[in-house]
Formats: sequence, C-alpha cells, structure tokens
Amino acid sequence: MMGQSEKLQKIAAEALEQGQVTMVLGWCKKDFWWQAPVAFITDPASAARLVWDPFTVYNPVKYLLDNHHCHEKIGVFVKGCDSRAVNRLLQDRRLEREKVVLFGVPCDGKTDAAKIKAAFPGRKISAVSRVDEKLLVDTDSGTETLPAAGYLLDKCQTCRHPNPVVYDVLAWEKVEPRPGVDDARFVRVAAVEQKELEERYAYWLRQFDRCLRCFACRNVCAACNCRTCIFDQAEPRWIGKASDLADTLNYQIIRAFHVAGRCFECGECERVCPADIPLQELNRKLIKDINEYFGEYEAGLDPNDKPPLGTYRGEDPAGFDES
Amino acid sequence: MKRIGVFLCWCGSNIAATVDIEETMAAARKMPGVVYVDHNKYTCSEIGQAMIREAIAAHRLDRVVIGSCSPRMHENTFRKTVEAAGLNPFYLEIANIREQCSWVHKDKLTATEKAISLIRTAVAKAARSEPLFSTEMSIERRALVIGGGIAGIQAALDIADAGFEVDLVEKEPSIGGRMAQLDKTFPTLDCSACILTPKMVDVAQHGNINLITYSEVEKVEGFVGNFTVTIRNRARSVDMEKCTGCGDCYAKCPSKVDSEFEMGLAKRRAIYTPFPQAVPNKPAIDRANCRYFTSGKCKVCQKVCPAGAIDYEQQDQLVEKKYGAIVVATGFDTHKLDNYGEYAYGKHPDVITSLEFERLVNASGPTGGKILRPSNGQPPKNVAFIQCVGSRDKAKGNPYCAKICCMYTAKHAILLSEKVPGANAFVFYIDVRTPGKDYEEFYNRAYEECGATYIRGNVSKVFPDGDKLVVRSVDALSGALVELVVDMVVLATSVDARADARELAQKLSITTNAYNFFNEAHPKLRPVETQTAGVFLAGACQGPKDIPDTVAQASAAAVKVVSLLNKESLLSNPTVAEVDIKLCSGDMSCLAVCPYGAIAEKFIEERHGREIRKRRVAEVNTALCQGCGACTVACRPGAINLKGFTNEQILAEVDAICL
Amino acid sequence: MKVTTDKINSNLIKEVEEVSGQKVSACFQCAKCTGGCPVVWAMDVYPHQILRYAQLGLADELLNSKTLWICASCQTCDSRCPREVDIPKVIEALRLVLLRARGGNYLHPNNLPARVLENAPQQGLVSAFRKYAR
Amino acid sequence: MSVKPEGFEPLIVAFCCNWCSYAGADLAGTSRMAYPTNVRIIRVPCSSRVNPSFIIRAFQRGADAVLVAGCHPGDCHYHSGNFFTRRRFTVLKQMLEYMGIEPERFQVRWISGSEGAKFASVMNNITAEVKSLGPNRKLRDAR
Amino acid sequence: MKKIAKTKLVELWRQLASETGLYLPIASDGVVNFARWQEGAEVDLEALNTLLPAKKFFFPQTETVLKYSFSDDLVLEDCAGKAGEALCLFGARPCEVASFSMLDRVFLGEPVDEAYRRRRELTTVIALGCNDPDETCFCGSFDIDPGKAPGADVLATDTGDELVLVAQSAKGEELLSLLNGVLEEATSGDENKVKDAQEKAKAKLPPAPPAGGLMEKLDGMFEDSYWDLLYQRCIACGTCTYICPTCHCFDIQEYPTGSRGERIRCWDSCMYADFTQMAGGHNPRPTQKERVRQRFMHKLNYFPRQHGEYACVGCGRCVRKCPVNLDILEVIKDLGGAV
Repeated sequence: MMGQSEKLQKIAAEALEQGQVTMVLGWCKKDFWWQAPVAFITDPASAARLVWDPFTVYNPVKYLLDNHHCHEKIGVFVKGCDSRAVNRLLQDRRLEREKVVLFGVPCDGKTDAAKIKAAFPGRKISAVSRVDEKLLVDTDSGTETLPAAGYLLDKCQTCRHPNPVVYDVLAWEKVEPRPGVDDARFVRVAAVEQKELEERYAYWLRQFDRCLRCFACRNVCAACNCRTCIFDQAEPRWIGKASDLADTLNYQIIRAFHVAGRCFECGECERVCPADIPLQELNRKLIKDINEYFGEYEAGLDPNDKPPLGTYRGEDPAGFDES
Repeated sequence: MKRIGVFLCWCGSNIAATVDIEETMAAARKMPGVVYVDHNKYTCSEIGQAMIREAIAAHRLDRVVIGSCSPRMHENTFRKTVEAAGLNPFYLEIANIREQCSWVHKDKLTATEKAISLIRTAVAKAARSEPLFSTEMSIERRALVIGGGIAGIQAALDIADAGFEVDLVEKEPSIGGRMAQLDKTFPTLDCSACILTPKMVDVAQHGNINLITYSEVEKVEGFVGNFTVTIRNRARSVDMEKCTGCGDCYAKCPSKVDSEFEMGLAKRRAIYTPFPQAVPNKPAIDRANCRYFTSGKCKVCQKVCPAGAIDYEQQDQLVEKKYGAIVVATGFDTHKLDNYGEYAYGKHPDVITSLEFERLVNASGPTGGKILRPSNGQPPKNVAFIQCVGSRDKAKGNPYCAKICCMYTAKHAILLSEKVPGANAFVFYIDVRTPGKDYEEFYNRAYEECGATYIRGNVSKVFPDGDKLVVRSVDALSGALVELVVDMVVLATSVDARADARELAQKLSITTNAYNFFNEAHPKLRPVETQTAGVFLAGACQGPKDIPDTVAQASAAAVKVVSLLNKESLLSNPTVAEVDIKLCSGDMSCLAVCPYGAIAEKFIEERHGREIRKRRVAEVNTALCQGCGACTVACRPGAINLKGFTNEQILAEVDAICL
Repeated sequence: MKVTTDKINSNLIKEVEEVSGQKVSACFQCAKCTGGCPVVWAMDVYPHQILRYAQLGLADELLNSKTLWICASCQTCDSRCPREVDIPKVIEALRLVLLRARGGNYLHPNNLPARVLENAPQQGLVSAFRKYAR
Repeated sequence: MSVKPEGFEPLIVAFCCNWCSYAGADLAGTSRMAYPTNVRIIRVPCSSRVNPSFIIRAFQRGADAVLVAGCHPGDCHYHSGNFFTRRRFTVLKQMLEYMGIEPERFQVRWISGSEGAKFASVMNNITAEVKSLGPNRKLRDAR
Repeated sequence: MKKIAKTKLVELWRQLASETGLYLPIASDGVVNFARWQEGAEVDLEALNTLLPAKKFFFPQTETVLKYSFSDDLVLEDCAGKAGEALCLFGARPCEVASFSMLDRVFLGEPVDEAYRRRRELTTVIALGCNDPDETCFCGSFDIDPGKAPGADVLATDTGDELVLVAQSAKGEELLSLLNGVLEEATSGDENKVKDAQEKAKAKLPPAPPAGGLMEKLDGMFEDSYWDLLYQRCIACGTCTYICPTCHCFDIQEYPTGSRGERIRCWDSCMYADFTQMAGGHNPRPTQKERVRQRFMHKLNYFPRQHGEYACVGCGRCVRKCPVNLDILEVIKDLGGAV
C-alpha cells in the first residue's frame, strides 16, 4: 500500500506532468527531524521531495500571493486550516479560484516537537513518524512509542475543521474532528476573562513586553494580506518603529481588530511567535464576542460571506450604553 | 514649514468674557508654524474678514486658523474670505471656542486653557491641510414634493410656476390634506374649501405638475441635485386612464366603513373618494374592507362601472425617479387621547375632538353643516371647549404648545354662536395665545361679540349625567369652583408629528427633534432647509403651524428649490474619499460599507521587471461620494483616505490635544 | 394678603421643594388639580392656590390654611397634573414644615408604652417619629 | 495602576460626528449648559470615520478617556455609518476591557443634534467617572 | 579560581546584586530572557540561549540618542554620553560572548559609538560554558569552543554540583574579589573537572559544517540563481535578525511631540520591506530576494571581507526560531562543505 507521502508525490507529479499546474506547494524535509517547511516544486522529478509527516504544519497558502502572478495555475496541498486560508484570500479578492488547484489533505493533527523533546530529555532524536494514533520516535537509545493525541500542537487540539473545506482533489479519506474541540475553543479566553481587570492588564503587559516586533504573527497570517501593512507605512506613522511597549500594544490591538471576523483560527500566529505570546487568546476573544453580539460566524468557510464587521443589521445589540 | 495665521474672535463678550484673548494669542504665537496672530471683536463682520484678507497678503500666510463660533455657523463665510485672499478655501480651520468653550464653561482660567488647546489642535490640523477642489455636477432639474396638503400644494404650484417639473406624491387617494377637512379658517373665516379647492384644481391642471396619489416614498438615494427616489404606487384597483369619476361604483358598493375624512362621523364605501371635491376625483378600492378582496365575491363596482376601469389585478408598483430637490410637506397627526380618560372621549358620543367639530360645522360634512349632538341629533345648548388637550402636558401628552388650538377654539366658539343661535360656548383655557396678525382681535370677537365665556382653568373631569355632560373645573381667577352641565364637549386636541415621520426622516437622512418633527438646518437662519442639502421642509411636519405660516413656509421652500434648480450645475463636496493605489490591496472592504455605491473596482497595469501585471484597486466616484469616511476605517492598510479629514490630520489633532 | 420681594425670596419654597422633592415653580396654574379634587368643597385654599401661594412665598396663608389637614392624598390631582407636580407631596411637606416649626418634641421612644410598641405598625411608628420627634 | 492625585483633571478626547453629536455639543453651547473643560472635541463627518487606531493613539499620547459620539442608529446622516460604528466599537470596547482597560475609559454614545442636554450630561458623567478612576497609565507611551 | 555550590547560588546573586545591576537568564511564562535579578526570580542556567541575545545590553533595541525642545530657542540634549549603568551579565554562553567582539569591530571602530563604548565598559561579563550543546548548535563552524569564552571577564563552568569561576580579566578579578564572602577557593581537582566538562561539551557538539572558503565562494555569487530559490520560503518577519547576536543594523527615527521631541535609534531588520528604503520611495533591495541575499552575504561575505571574521557565531537561535526553517546553517551547508 502506498504511503501518505507517496500519495502526495504522485498527485503532484501527475499534475505537473499533465501540465495542469506549473508549480506545486507542499512540504519537504530538512536536516532536522522536526522541520518540514514548504517546498516549491516545479518539475515532476522534484515531486519526490514532498512528504506528509507529523510536522507538516506550515501553511503554504499565503505563498500564493507572491507566486500566483508568475504561474498560470498552482497546485497547493491544503489541510483543513490551509483550505480556510484559501477562502480567506478568495473572500479578500487576493486570489482567483481558477488560478489554483487545491489538493485536499485531511489532517489528523500535527505534532509539537517541543513536547516530544521534553519527553526525552538528554536523548538525541533522529526521526519521528506517525502510524494512526501512535508516534514512533527514533532516539539514540532505541525507538519509542507515544500516543499522538498527547503530543499535538495546541492549535490542533482545538481544530474544528481537520478536513479541507474547499478542494479539487482529496488525497485520502476524510477524518473525524477530535471530540471536545468545541468545548476547548474558548477555554483560554474564558480563563483570561475571569481574571480581575488589573490582573488582566498585568497579564497582557507581561506577554507583550516580550514581543520583539518581528511581525512574524502578521506575516504568517493569511488574513493579514494587505499589500502594504498599515504598520509598515512611514507617513502617517501609525506606530513608532522603535520597540516601545505602548506601540507594541497598539500594534497587537489593531492587528487583532483587523482580523476580527476574518481570523479563521489556524493558530499560526501563536505557533510562529518566537516569544510564545498567546495571540490566539486575543483573536479568539474577538471571535467569541462577534458570535455573541452579531450571531455565530466562522470565517474561511464561504468566500462569498460578508465579514461581520463589513455588514450590519439594524437591530444589532451594542456592547456599550445606547441610551 | 507652513505659514499659519491665527485669528481670534471676541464675538463681542461672548468669547472674550470667558476666554482670555491676550493669553490665548500669546500661546498661539508659540505654536509650530504660526507666524501671525491677531484678534477682532467680530471676525465675521466685514472689518474682521478684511483683516484676515489683509493679513494673508501682508504676511504671506498659507493656512488660516480662526478661533470663533462653531464651524457649523460660519465655516462657509470664512472659506469665502480666505478664497477671496487667494488661498484654497480648505486651507481654513476653525477652532470652536464659543459653543464648545466660552458658552459652556464659567471659569476663565480653565476655559482659556481649553481655548488654547482647541487652537493648537486646529493649527495642527491646518498644517496638514491640502488644497481641495470641487467638481461640477449636473442637476436633475425636477423636484419632488412629498405630501399633498396645503403645504405641498403651495410648494408644488410655486415650483411649477417657476418652470420646473414637479412630482407631487400623496399617500391618500386625493390631495387636500388636513385643510380640506376644515370648515372655516381663522382669522378671516374664509371657507377653507373655497380657498383650497381652486388650488387643488390648479395642481391637477398644471402642465408642470405630475400628481402621484395613493403613493408613498419607498427609498431615497443620491444627494442634492441628483436624488433617486423609489415611489410605491399603491394598487388603486381603478384604472386612472379609464375612470371618468362618475361615482357609480361607490354609489353601489355594499361595504360601508368609517370615513377617515369625516373623522368617523360618517361612512364611506370600500371603493371611495375621500370627499366630493377630491383631486383626482377618481376612487380607490380600500382592499382591507372590500368584499371582493376579503371574501372573493362581489365585484359590484366592476359590474356597474361604465368605463370598465375597475382592475382587481393591479399590483403595487415601484417607480424609480430622479430629482434635484425634495420638499417634505407631510403634515401632522392629531394627538391620540388614550391617556385622557378623565375627558370621557370615546365613552360618550357628545365628547368630540376639534377636528370632528370641524366636520360637524362643515356644510359638506355628515350633518350638512348643522351642529348637532352625535348622541341624539339635537342642537346643543351649552358647549364646553377644553383647550390644551395633550398639549403643554409633559406628564401625559406633548410638553410643547400646539400653537393652533387657541385660535381654532375661538373660531369654534364664534361658529357655534352663528350656527346655533342662543347656544353658549364655555372655553376652558390655561393661557390664551394669539400672536399673529389680526389674531388677538379675532379672539376678542369670540368673547366680546359672540358671547363665549372664557374660564381660566383646566378641566379636571367630564362625566355623563343623564343625557348631559358635567364638566368640572375651577375658575382660577375668581377662585370659584366650576361645575357646568353641558350638551357637548369639544377637545382641542394637540398636534403630533406623523406616526411615520421618523421612518421618512431615516429614508431622507434628515433628523427629527425629540417629538419627531423634522429639524430645520437652523431655527432662525435656515428655517426651511434641512441638514441634508437639497431636502426642504414645509408646513406642520417641521412643527405645529397654522395655515398662513404653512403657506409662507411652502413658498419659501419653493424658492429654495427654484434657486437650486436654476443653477447651471452644482459644485460637488470636495471632502471626498481618495484611494492611494500604491497601498490599495483591492480587497474592496471599502465598497462593502459605502452607503452611496461610490466605490468601484478598477484594474490598473503595473510593471514588474519585464512583465506587466494587472491589479485590482478601488476607485472613488467623487460625484457620488458624500464624504462619510466609513470606508477609511474598513480599509485596513489605510489606502483610502478622506480629504479634509485625513488620517494624518486626525492623528495630528489627537497628538495636539494630548501633547 | 400682600406679596413682597422678601416673601417671594423666602426660604419656605426652597424648604418645601427640598422636603417634597417637587418643583413648585413648574406649576403654571391650569387649576386642573382643583377642578378634580374630591374634597375641595371643604378647603379654604384650593390646591392650585396652595401652589400659587408657595410660588409667591405666602407662608402665613399657607401654614394657616385648613387645606393642609383636609387633603387626603388621594392623588387625583397628581394623576392629571400636566406639569408633573405631585401636589399631595407638596402639601405633606407643608405639614412637616409646620409641625417641625412648632418645635414640639412629643415623642420619645422611651416614653412609648411597650404595649404600643408591640402592636403599632412599623410604618406608623416611622411616620409618627417623622412628624412628632426631632 | 491608577493613582489619584488631588485636583486631578482628566483629559478626555471626544470624536463627534458633524451632523448629530457635534451639533449636540453646539446646542449645549447655545443653551449655555455648563460642563467641565476636560473634554476636547475632534470633529469628524461621521462616527464611522473614527478609526480604532485614533483611539489607541489618544491613549498612547495621554488621554484619560476617549469618547466616540454619533447619531442614534437609524438617524445617520450617511444612512448606515453608525451601524458600522456600533459593530466596530462593540468589538473594540470588549477587547479593551479584556486587555484590562477600565470600561469607563472608552465610551461610545449616541447623541443627536437636538440633545444638547444629553451632551452636557454625558460630558459631566464621563468626567466624573474618569476623575474617580484617576489618571490613565495604561497603553501610554513611555516617552 | 573560585567555586560555589549550585545550591548557594542565590547568595552569590544577592551579593552581586547589592554591588551592581545583575542580569541573568530568567524565565517568565516559560520564555527565558536576560532580565534584572530580583529576589525570587526564576533563574534558568540550563537554558541554552535566551530568546533575545545579550547584544541588547550594549546595543539596545531602542535608545534615545537626542532630546530637543523649542519654544523660543532650540535646546538640544545629548543622551548618548549618559548612556548605560554598571552591570554584571551572568550566564552569557560562549557563542554570545564571541558575538561581542564582532559588535566591537562595528561600534568601537572609527567613529566610535560613544553610548556603546560606555555600556561595554560598564559591563562585566560572566560567561557560562556549555555542557550540553543542542543539535542546532554549530559554533564549531566558527571555531568557537562551547566550553570556553575568551572574551568574558569571568568564565563559569558547571561541574555538576558546583560552578567554577575563573577570572579572565582585571575586571573579572575585581568582581570575584568582591564576592570573597560567598565563593570558595577552587582546587586543582576542580580545574580538572572544568577541563573534563569542556572536553565533553566539545565532543557532544554536532558535527559542524566547515565555513572555511565560504567567503571566497560567495564573492562570485551575488547574481547566482541560488538566491531565487532560497528566498521563496521567507515570510519577511524580523525574527532571525532580532534574535541574532551579531545583527547590528539600526534605524534612526524622530518622535516629535509638539514643541519637543526625541531622536531614537532602534534595531532595524534587513528582512523588512522598508529596509534601506529611501525618502523618495526607491529601494535598492526591492524584493525579499535581495533582502535575504543581503542577510547572508553580509554575514558570510561583506563582514568577513571588512573585518576578517564571519558575522555568525553558530548559536543556532535562527535555526530554532525561524517560522519557516530558513536559516544560515542551511546556507552554510548548501554552499560550504558537507557535514
């Protein structure tokens, strides 16, 4: 039976060979066992580089912004979250659907390398692979088996759409969403909400004090797809370039506001943050409020929706004194 | 660096008494970019304006800040001033140091501090102002008048006489409105119908007036000079082309319902014209009460119609029309008396409202002009008139004075004495208000010549006693308790805004006051205009008004419309949105929030190395853009900006305030 | 009866307004209160006159009037007043002003027999202390 | 976070739409309805012109409170602007509270052109509320 | 040579902090950064590298270089001459210490950066030798010994239950002498333990790709198609440059507030679109390709051409933190010799 990586390789090679697409975005391995960055495949022979392993978390969709001009059609492997990024770009009119062929990859959750490392302190790990719900970890002192569910990335533990929501081809059978994800979705938000006001401010101040202003959270985000971000402009200068905590708070508040009603909960912002700032607690707060005030809305499911802040109903409630 | 001139206005003592002008000037001199500071007792006067013009020339000023009254007051005046001195009119900024400073603060120290801050903010904004230019827009040289009462009729006739086409939209099957219901009019006692009916006929026959009855305004889009209005022509069920107005249909119609025109004192048919002099004199079927429409059987009118004009299949039609100007003349409703149980209205047939009384007096009314008690058809001997019913009552009614009741009650007393010789009129009042030409004399006539007894006391209770009514009050002047036994009680009901006034205001983007009367742009200086350019007011929709005032306002509104439609073209609002295509991502978030459809997508071509790429960007139609700025916030990269209120300017204002 | 500047400026109105919470100056003398008052036949000063006297500061005329003790607080006037003046409250305030001005301190908790304390309704006690004790 | 020095006079930045709330402020003026000097008005055409960035900027630069005032829903001079305002600032206000900013610091109110008295009373209230909270240090620039 | 039991370290820090500002790797919400020590601080000497490199102590992320105000006259206040405080940096890893000498070449070369010089002089560095290098460490490529830190004032080595401290400069001697009360004299046995630890660490270091010859190879590669492929993955965040101990590009910004203002110097990043963008809008590095090339060419070609050593110390931060796994190790492997 063909392995999952081979399936991806076959899909990509065929699409390239048949001229259906001129580039395929998927995942490849690098030197370290936990690395599986996005690969840009343009010839069928290189399709053999493609892999599907516990670490193929990276979202290839945003790369379409840079590449769709140069190619007639691009093939993209999309997990559930990646497919919602496609809808995000379609809804924002940053991409045309006919420019892409979507190879859907049902995803059973990606593995958190840090959790694996922590499980084997002092041991050298050379490879990790997944077989159903088990992780096989090759170490310098033999192969160990771990339950996959316990070592998922945090963001995958609250994933509501493990299957692509839009695709042209499906690599394999769809998977079931993890049980309990709906309950888990706003747990962290509720925990912050329950803090006292001053405690909340101190909490966020501590988090954002670590912010480097590297803008990785923004740059990785498919909802942050402006040609030139407002924070990169010199005139008017919306925030200072220097790393000032107040400017950082300004950036983080407005960043969250700009993705309000548009964030599709891929959690990449939080994953890429070098300072481990819990950004999803901010994004999800906005989702929670929008749901409560203006009705349930899940971004990235239908590119024809109007985003909640781009529409209104006359009878909307207000989160402030309307007397 | 800009060369900014700051001019402070004393406004007599209005500003100078509370804001230390000297100190404010000293502070202004130190503000970045300020090269000249001066002051004047009345900057809006010719002397004050000349001072600004001269200073611009003498000191090569390129931006002007005036600390004075609200920009809503004199912004246009001062824009013209700086324009006359050769500057772009939008190089002017006004710091509102009167309405928002000297008039609301008492302490001179802190008020001065605030005035300085307001000047600093205006200087910061002015330093970032750009020259703005209007573009010329065509005008749709037609007017819409909403409401076919005397206000609408007068406005329509005046506009039409000036040579412009007018559409007159009326909700009822006929024009005429409230005035058509009245018998005589004060203070001359002309017959209402005698003076109104000819005007109604004029409307019908005027080549420039297009009468659209049984219709309502559904939607209003566009802006001054270029409104697009959707009108709902309600299904009349009568083909207006075929109908000859013979009246056979309503003579035979078997359904009888209370006549609205007769205030329920008489019946009309389901197919009806509201009154005999109706214009157009063609009936409509009231489908809610029509046997055919409610039970599917009848069709009597169709059978008897000699012209074959009855059309049960008619549907409401939505018609879209373009106008350059709109006159709103939708009139008033009479106050509902649900809160006034003490007057026994609705419980006893001889307690009637003033408008019902008008119908009783009217020769074409239900009694043929005889004043008869509804209970027994006998003429009343004693009649009590109660004023201020629902007016001047902040507890249960309207806190305002309805303005017309004193006069019409005097008229009623006079009419009673004429129509029922020997009858006694008792008028219960709080105050009698008669400002108006010949009004006091008219009121004097009521009690001097016609024998009306005026009692200064509000009636506390009316209750039946046998076939009579007991009216209980006190004569506050003598201190005597009053208990009258009368045959009829007439309630001078207050004037309300139309029940659907707010809905219409929202469609027109005009505002209302707390009681839903439409707001004029300025209570004294712009009494017939609204805050929405091109929309004008006439009559009681703006506030309680009698016929002379209504007609005067209607003609005034007509003049405003005519002067607007007479223009070759209009200058567009230059404070419109503008797209920086460098920054525009083309995601069209702006388009989603634009209420005017003023944003469209366009594709531009850009060179990337050797290849040419097409890219979507937003484009603003400056003729349609009204400058609200909603798009600027929807645009995440800040690619769309609002001229005159740019991001740079507002951020500079924030910085200047918080400094 | 004579109105002088001193009278109009007297503290009585202020005191009555403060105690009653009513705006005496709001009355525009429509007299609807008097017209509907069920016990007006027994009054020497009519309700609308009470308000007028208060507006004019006619303290003696007010405080000597029988009306203060005749008003039954039935609220008929109040329910019809177009100016939202609760006249019974104004009259009650006048009564309190009068009683307090008399200076008597009739009630002391210690002097109340236990029998009374046991059986008297609380509301009655509160009211009694409000009126007859300082 | 807040210290309450004696005689603290808060700085309140108010964004007022030209057609309703700015007119309401003018009406308060023509009616001589007094309110404290702490508030500074920035005139915008419509409350929908107010960018959340302006609000954060005001806090950064030292505002103790920010008010956005517009026409009542349905009365917008531009038909629908304040409906967007309502959604945007419902979201922003909840977020600021979630981040630990006192709710009194950022307020949104509907004040029509005929509500001069309401304008004055809103100004009185917000000034009193912020006075009792003390100066705002949150979100504020270090320099 | 001195030593101290690891259980008594808090006493050492307490003593040090009473003498000078003490900064060491402290964990907050699980993230380790150099932070000022205070009672109860969660010091983490096991952490391999802090999130932000120690360069921030000499070359802060943001610093005010000038203040000005004008009401009647313009008044200037130079801030650079007053910069810095006396402090002790405890626990800098050898790679980190190696980076200081690279930064010195930039900031202490003519014209001397006065603020940097002051901060550098006011700081005493206590390095902490590595015992357990990570799989991502490649200091070996640049001949840095993970157990030794020649540029430090004091070298500390973890010998199991104790920390052995060796002064390597006069400043170091002086510092240790202040700590006599808490330190014990080390023995020759301890000296052996240190050597042993250093050797073990070196042995544990993953095989490092040789960097030799890279500079010459890159001379001809400015227009190479290699960069066309390499940059594709880059998302243009500034993570690698901000966490890099040797990156030192900065930008100057004005912060005017009415009649006052400040001039600020802050870290810049060649990953950002506005890097080297000129006032008129032109940018000689218009796309991410040029910017990615700039980063690696600077570290591996321009800098060594100018200063004689590579501007990389192999700390591995970029390898671990790059959100898309694009790092200098990959470039060295691609262009240099095999592992």
